[in-house]
Amino acid sequence: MSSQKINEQVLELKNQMDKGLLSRREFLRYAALLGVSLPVALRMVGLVASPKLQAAPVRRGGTIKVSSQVHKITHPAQISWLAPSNQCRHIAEYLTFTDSNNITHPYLLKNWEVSDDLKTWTLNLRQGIKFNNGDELTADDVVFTMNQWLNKDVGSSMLGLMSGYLDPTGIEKVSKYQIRLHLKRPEIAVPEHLFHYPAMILNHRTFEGDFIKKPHGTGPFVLAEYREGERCVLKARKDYWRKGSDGSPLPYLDGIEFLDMGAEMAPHIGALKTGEIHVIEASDMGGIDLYLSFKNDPNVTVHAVATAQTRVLRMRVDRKPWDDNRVRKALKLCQNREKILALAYYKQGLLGQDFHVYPKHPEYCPKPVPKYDPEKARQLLKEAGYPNGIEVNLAVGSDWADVVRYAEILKEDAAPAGFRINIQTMPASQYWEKWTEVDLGITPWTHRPLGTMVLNLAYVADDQGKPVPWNETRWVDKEFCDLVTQANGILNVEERRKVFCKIEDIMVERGPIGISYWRNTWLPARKVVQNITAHPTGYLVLTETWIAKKS
Amino acid sequence: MNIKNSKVLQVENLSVSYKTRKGWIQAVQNVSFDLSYGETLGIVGESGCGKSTVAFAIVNFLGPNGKVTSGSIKFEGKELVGLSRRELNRLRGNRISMVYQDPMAALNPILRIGDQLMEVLTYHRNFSKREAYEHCIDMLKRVHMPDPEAVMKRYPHQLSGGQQQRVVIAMAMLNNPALLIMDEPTTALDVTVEAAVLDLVEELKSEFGTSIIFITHNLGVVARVSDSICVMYAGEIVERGHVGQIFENPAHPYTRGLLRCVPLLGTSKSSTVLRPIRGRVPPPERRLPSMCIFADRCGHRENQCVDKKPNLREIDPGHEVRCFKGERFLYISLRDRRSAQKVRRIGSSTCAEKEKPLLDIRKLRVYYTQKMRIGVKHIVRAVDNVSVQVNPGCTLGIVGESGCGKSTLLKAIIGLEKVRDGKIFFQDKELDTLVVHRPLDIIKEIQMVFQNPDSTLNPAYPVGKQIERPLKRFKTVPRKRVREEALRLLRAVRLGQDYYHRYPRQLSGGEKQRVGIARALASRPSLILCDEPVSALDVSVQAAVLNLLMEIQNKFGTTFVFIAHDLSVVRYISDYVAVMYLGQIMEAGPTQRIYEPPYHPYTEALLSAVPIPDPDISQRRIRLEGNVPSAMNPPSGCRFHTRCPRRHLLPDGGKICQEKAPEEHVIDKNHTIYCHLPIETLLELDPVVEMKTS
Amino acid sequence: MGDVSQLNEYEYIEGKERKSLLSKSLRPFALIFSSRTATVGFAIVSFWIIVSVFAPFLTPYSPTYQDWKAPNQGPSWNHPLGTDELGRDLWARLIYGARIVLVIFPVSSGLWLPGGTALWGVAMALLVGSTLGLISGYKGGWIDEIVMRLLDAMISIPVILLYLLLVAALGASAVNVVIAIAIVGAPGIARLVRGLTLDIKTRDYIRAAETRGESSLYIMFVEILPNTKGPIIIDAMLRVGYAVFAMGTLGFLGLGLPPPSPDWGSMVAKGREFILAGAPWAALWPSVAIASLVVGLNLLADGLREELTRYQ
Amino acid sequence: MGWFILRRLVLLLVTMVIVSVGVFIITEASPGNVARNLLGSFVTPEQEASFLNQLGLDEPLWKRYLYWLAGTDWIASKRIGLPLERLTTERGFTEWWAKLPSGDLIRWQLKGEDLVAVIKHQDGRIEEKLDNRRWRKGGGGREFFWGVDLHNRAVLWQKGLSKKQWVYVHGKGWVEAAGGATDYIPLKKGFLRGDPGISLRTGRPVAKSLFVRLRNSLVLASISFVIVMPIALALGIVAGLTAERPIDRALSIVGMAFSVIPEFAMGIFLILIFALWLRWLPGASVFGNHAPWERPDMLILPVLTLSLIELGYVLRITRASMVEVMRSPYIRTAYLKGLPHHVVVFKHALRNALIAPITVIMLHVNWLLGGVVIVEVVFGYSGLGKYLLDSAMYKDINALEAGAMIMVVVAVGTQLVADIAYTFLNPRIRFK
Repeated sequence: MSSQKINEQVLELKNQMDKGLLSRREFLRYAALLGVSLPVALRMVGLVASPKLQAAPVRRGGTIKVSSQVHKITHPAQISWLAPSNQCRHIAEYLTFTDSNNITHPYLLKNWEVSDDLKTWTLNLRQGIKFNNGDELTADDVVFTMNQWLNKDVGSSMLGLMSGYLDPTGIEKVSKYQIRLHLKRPEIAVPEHLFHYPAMILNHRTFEGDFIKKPHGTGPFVLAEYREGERCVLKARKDYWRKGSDGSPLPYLDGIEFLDMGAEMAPHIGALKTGEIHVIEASDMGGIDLYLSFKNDPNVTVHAVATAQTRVLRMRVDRKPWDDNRVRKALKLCQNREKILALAYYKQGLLGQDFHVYPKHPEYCPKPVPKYDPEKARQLLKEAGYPNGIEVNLAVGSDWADVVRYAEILKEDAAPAGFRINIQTMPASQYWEKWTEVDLGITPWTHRPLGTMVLNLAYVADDQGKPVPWNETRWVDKEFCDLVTQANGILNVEERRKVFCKIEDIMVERGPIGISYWRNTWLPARKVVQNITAHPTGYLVLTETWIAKKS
Repeated sequence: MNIKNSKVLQVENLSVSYKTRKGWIQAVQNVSFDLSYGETLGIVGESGCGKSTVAFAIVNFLGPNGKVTSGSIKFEGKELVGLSRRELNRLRGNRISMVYQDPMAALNPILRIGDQLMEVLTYHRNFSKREAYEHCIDMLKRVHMPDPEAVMKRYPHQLSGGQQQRVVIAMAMLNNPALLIMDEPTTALDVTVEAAVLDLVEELKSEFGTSIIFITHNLGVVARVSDSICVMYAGEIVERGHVGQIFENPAHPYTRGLLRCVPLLGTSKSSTVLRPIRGRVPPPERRLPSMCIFADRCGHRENQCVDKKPNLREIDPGHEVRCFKGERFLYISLRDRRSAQKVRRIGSSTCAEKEKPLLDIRKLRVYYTQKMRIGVKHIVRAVDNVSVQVNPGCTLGIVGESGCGKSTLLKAIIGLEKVRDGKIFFQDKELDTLVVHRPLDIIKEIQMVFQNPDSTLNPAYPVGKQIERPLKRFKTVPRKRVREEALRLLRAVRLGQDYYHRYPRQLSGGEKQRVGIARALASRPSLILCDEPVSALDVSVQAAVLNLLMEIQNKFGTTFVFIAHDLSVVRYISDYVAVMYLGQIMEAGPTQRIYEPPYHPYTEALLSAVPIPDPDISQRRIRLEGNVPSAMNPPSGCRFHTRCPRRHLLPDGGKICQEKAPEEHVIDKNHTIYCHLPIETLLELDPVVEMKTS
Repeated sequence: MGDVSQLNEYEYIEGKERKSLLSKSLRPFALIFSSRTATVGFAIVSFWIIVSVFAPFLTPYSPTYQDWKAPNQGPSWNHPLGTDELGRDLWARLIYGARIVLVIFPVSSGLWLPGGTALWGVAMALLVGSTLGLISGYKGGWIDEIVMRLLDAMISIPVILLYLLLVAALGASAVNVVIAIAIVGAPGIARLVRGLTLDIKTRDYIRAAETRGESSLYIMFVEILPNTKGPIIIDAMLRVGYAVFAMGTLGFLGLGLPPPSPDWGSMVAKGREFILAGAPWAALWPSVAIASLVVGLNLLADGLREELTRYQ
Repeated sequence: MGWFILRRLVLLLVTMVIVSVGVFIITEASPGNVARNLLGSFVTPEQEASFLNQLGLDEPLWKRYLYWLAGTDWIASKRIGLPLERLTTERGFTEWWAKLPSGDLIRWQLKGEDLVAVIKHQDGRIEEKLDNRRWRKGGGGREFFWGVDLHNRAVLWQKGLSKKQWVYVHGKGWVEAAGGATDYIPLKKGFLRGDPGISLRTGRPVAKSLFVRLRNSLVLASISFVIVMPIALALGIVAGLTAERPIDRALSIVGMAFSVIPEFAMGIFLILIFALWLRWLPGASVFGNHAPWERPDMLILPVLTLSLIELGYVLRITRASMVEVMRSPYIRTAYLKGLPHHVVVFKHALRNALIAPITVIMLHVNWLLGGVVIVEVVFGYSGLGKYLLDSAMYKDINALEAGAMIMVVVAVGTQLVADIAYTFLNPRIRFK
């Protein structure tokens, strides 16, 4: 790709970096986004691509045991929980790969190019990659898989992500190894979307809707046994296309055993402590107890990672009393953020500022953390017509222990301001039924690498002006929507940050949500497990993992 | 040491006390008596007088909270109090054995009879299994047990009451004990079965020469069985002596009181009156050591009785009494006393021959269905073709052994049992529905008094409330005068005002029955059905209740239907008597006619089985063979034919009895007998009960 | 009539003095204190009741005050039992928690009824259970058959599942917990009362009532029910113990009383997260509290039963 | 005896019906639906509607109960006009086919406008050919056809409908078609014929996973039963014999103390003590693919938790029964027969004293099996209890019903065994 014309946008990025407007890390991220391969981008930054430093010699063999919930899987595109994706990603793979510091690399793709107006994306497939049933990976597979994403009957969450800018007709198979996407509107985050957890590439020749029946994928492992609610066993594949550091093909492990030990954490912790399992994959259910139980355990390392996962205190603006912005601001002022982070999550995260933009997002525009001010809140309530306070119900899912603690702290701190909060706990499965209906609730949102992604999902209206399906607060703010669509098309980080500054101000001023903290997540693993990292979105990648010695 | 002439058992001022919630209570104090070989000592006394405690003290089985506080028990010269468990075990079941009141409970329900019998032998005399088996079979034959081999394999619940008692006796006699203690062995049995068991006891006594302590509250039984008698009252022996001395010239007021309040077979309500002992037994915690225990109930009390406690002194060779004035009573023989008395009749009897009976039962049939298993239904013919009338103001006594259907008849009259066939007329109105569907004014007219004093009153409500309930329900008095009427009723049954607030648990048996009667009187019924109201009471209290019933009859003209299994009580209170057997009436008629020939053979057998507390009366012995057949498949023809001792008087051995049910032979208008035997032959039989011509 | 009344006159049985109302009301306590086990049990139960009633005087902290500088602390001078995961004083939460279990039934935020949630649950169970037991015991026949089948059906489903389905259907609130406890408790009590009724039905005072043509409702509720009081009360005590247990299990499943109510079950449920992380206090003390209360109730019940049967 | 058992079996059936209807109604009444649980929280309303339709969950309640009970294949074959047959492939997956008069098996697929039939000949050969002649005329120019699709469902395909929709045809790409599947009936034999249906949560037939879970629970329950019952009975007898003496007091207190600690607290504390501090035992019961008995060390803690709770209860019942028997008249007779203490206790008292507890213990087998939900959750032990809890939380009706039925069978079964044991032990009832 080195000889290929470097997109002048990249040059633009380079001089912003030179002017100190762009950190070196962000430049690398954007260059990669624009198709510049890592070694080239590193050279532009004046760094030499450091060779993969290898500590101890790699030891092959052994089966790693991971505690993870084994759900029902039929169509990979329909996967809605992280755990199944962490199991299947070792069988089928994705076109791209976003690493833990949010840099997206080509994976099944060799590389991709994007037009200046960010509306035409050309994806070039790596050649010679074989499915585990011998078929060769071709453009047909990519086209077939993309169409599955957009098929309403399949009902994949990719539909919600991409239908805004891509129609089935926009997918064009150029040649055996090249696909071109014609977007309806400019979109910067296409490579990130291609790594969204349901986006595994399927074998168009054999796939008939049930991945377990025909588990054909290009991944390093093959499905040996799959029993929902009990276990999922993967065996290593001999002819995987990527090579290990010792020259022979990956993976280093002989196999992976995923064991479903239920939602209660005690057995997981117990099992890891006594070595029954090597890793706890707690993507959907891990809490603070993982961190506290293992932080000073001699033979377990807690791989921590800061993420954009957060607990959104959301108010339905179309319901009394939250339609009055003064009431909303009053409640936001009742958040004693240090206390909430300290007690709900034992300081394991970053303080939030009531707008859904993660401080580590590139386009984050730094803002001060609002102070806890019950007096002003009481004053606002009086103005809004509630002189002696107001009684409200707060719906909360009891499975997320930190959310319940967040609610109890808020209830205690909002009382002086005049809020009488009744906390209504219910099992998580019931919360997910009414998370878009309740007036006031605390909804757990998962990590997304780009700031714009979550704003498009939850805070804008569709073209008829109706709130998008996941806009749980029904908050439609004309100025805000325009800014977001504008930001979607701005590649230049600096411009986008200016737009985001305005976006953040609007959210703080009239937004329907309060965010107290962004939470870290953990991937506890035995010390013997080498070469494993925690991923902000909770993905588990064991392709290059190996076990030092008998644990 | 020749043990033959010395005493088998010497008890020297034995005292026993029990630990209760309120601390230690003296149940028995300084009891002394002795027993020689082959002698039978009868211990008689009312419930709670400590007779069983003495028995259990001998075998040292007083339970966790009972203890012998003083005195000594020497058995064959060896002191039993304080004996080690091992030596005690060697004696129990071997040299001393015991028979209990309720044989069914005394046998282990889950072990076969054979095992329970043989273990006594295998343990005490380490017999081999075969030897023990032979010995048991032999002993069962001795106690006249039919088909002993089969009985060995059966379980206790598969035997009848009489058979169970025979097994217990056999078990006791297996090791030929020197002393046999029998604690009310026949109380729970029917009178004919009781008679058979008492015969067996006599037989064994003569055959084995075992000395027996026979404990009972029934004066008739003790008179018949014992050589010498101890009379106990409130934990003390008040009189001791030879059976003739006690019955001819009782020296202690309590003994005399007891004898006077027991209805004799020959007495009817018109000839004599029962003299109840007033007051009630003082509870253990109120027995003052310094005065005569019987003082507050004694009609001949003097100061000395209250100042100091009389002790047992010998006023006649072998006749001791615990009373200062013992000698004086000695020579006033009871019988002359009774006959010399002016006959005090309980007023003119309200019973007169009236043309229209108050209650008229015609060919009544009441059947139960008993579900053994699903689909298989057995019909129990409890009452089968019974016809009987009751005239207003009279008392109809119905007598018969358990299972003869007398209770079912009552239930049919009052409407608790569905009638299968036949009619019941009451005040000329037909009662064809269950009580729930009867009009209130009919229900008002018939009330019932029940047998068991402990369950006749609802323990959750005070006495007053329970009497007021019928008053309110039947509105016999306006609402505001209900309490006043309740107090009047209490007075009518001889209970003080303050019983109004008492709870049933604070009342004695007799008092509870009185409240039951008051409750029945509340609606001023014209007919009261009494289901064995006195059989569960002590003798002294029994007399008071019977007098009360008669007093009510005289005062209010109430008609009674009185059922009981005790012939002397029925004789005393009834104007008419009906004898029932297996759901049918064998004989009915005026009281006097029933108790003298011509008898129906069954009536004759019943009369001969009744134990009479008067040694001077001679009683002919007629015993029925076999067991009472089951009401599910009653015998064909005359139901009594399987056990009738008189069948041989008929030509061809009474075949007719087997085929045809007997018709009704009416003797002078209102005395009927259902028997194939011609009346003439029945007339020739001499009476069962006669005064011994001195 | 002359001589008859004279004859019986001296038979006139004088009554004894009347028991005062006070001594009648003290009878149950006399029963308790006469048995050692019952006294110990009574002491434990009354300890929790007294402590919860006088809670404000026993601890300076409110059950919901969060001292966020000191979460998950062990027992220390100013926090005798330590603090829970939100830095709240465990001793305060325990005694206020006892209130919810034994003394106050929080129907809704405004309305508080006397008598704790567990007591109300058991009271409802008693109401439903004894009525069912009485009817099926006294009436018998097909009614009895149907009721028994229903009871069998309810008993065959594991208790936990029944709780779960009920509270999941009704939602987690104090009222629903009471309803759940009542529905799960009713079969046991119904069986007990049915057994007692079958026995009492044979008594003569019932025959007496029937001979007065009393209605079956009267017989059931006026004549039979008061006589089942003893065994029912003893069984009820055990059931209160199990109800406390059940509230704990519901809390464990996330269906307990809504936070921040300091109900013991939810305390254990929330505290369990930190046991393996080295802070067992938040879960330890409520478990000990539940255990002690249930032990107290069991001892009280056993003592009373022993007392009643020994001197039968 | 036969009548007795027959009567109990009839009662079993009645109770099962009651419970099955009860579970259906309660699950229906509680909020939340399976679609959300399965498809995840961020599902769109139309997706939810089509999903429910595909699983036949949008039918009225009574119909769903009928389908659960009696199955749906008889209705479907009436509509299709051909008998249906169920095969299980070598990899254990079930497949439904329609049976042609010729004996071959046939299934259909709608590709755009035309009907493609997949025929499996008796010799195993699979042929795929167009089969458009099967379309039947419906009103208003519409054509419809009832057939079996590849996903074990009877499907009503319709052509010429007013609304057009994009359908992706393999090889041809997107094509707009005016038709498609409008009604689904998932095929199953129904509970009565041994097929409790597909678990909505795991997508696999309920019977298979239920059997494994039942086996695990049976292992846990039986080991606890075998360990705790004899000990509890023995201690109960000892406590009964030494009534009111120190030993009795101690045993009662100890027994009670264990049975009152909430299971979840007990479980977790045991993990804390044995797994973490002392490190003697594994912290959880993770069996992987081998059966529980292959990893005994993992069974110790759950069995211990279970037994301690059981111990207290059974001990108390046995003690009460023993005290009552020792006070009975026939024991007095035995003593007064001079028999030594041990003969009285073992030959006379013991058998009588065990009658009552035995019946109660049998009732507890049911509790042991299902009631130990909490123990299984705390130890991650995949037994029947946890399975029921998860299905209830998840509202997976097929799994819940099948589990509930097993519980009823076990409950009434153990009651029957208890009654038989009672009559066997108590001759008073055996020989009427």
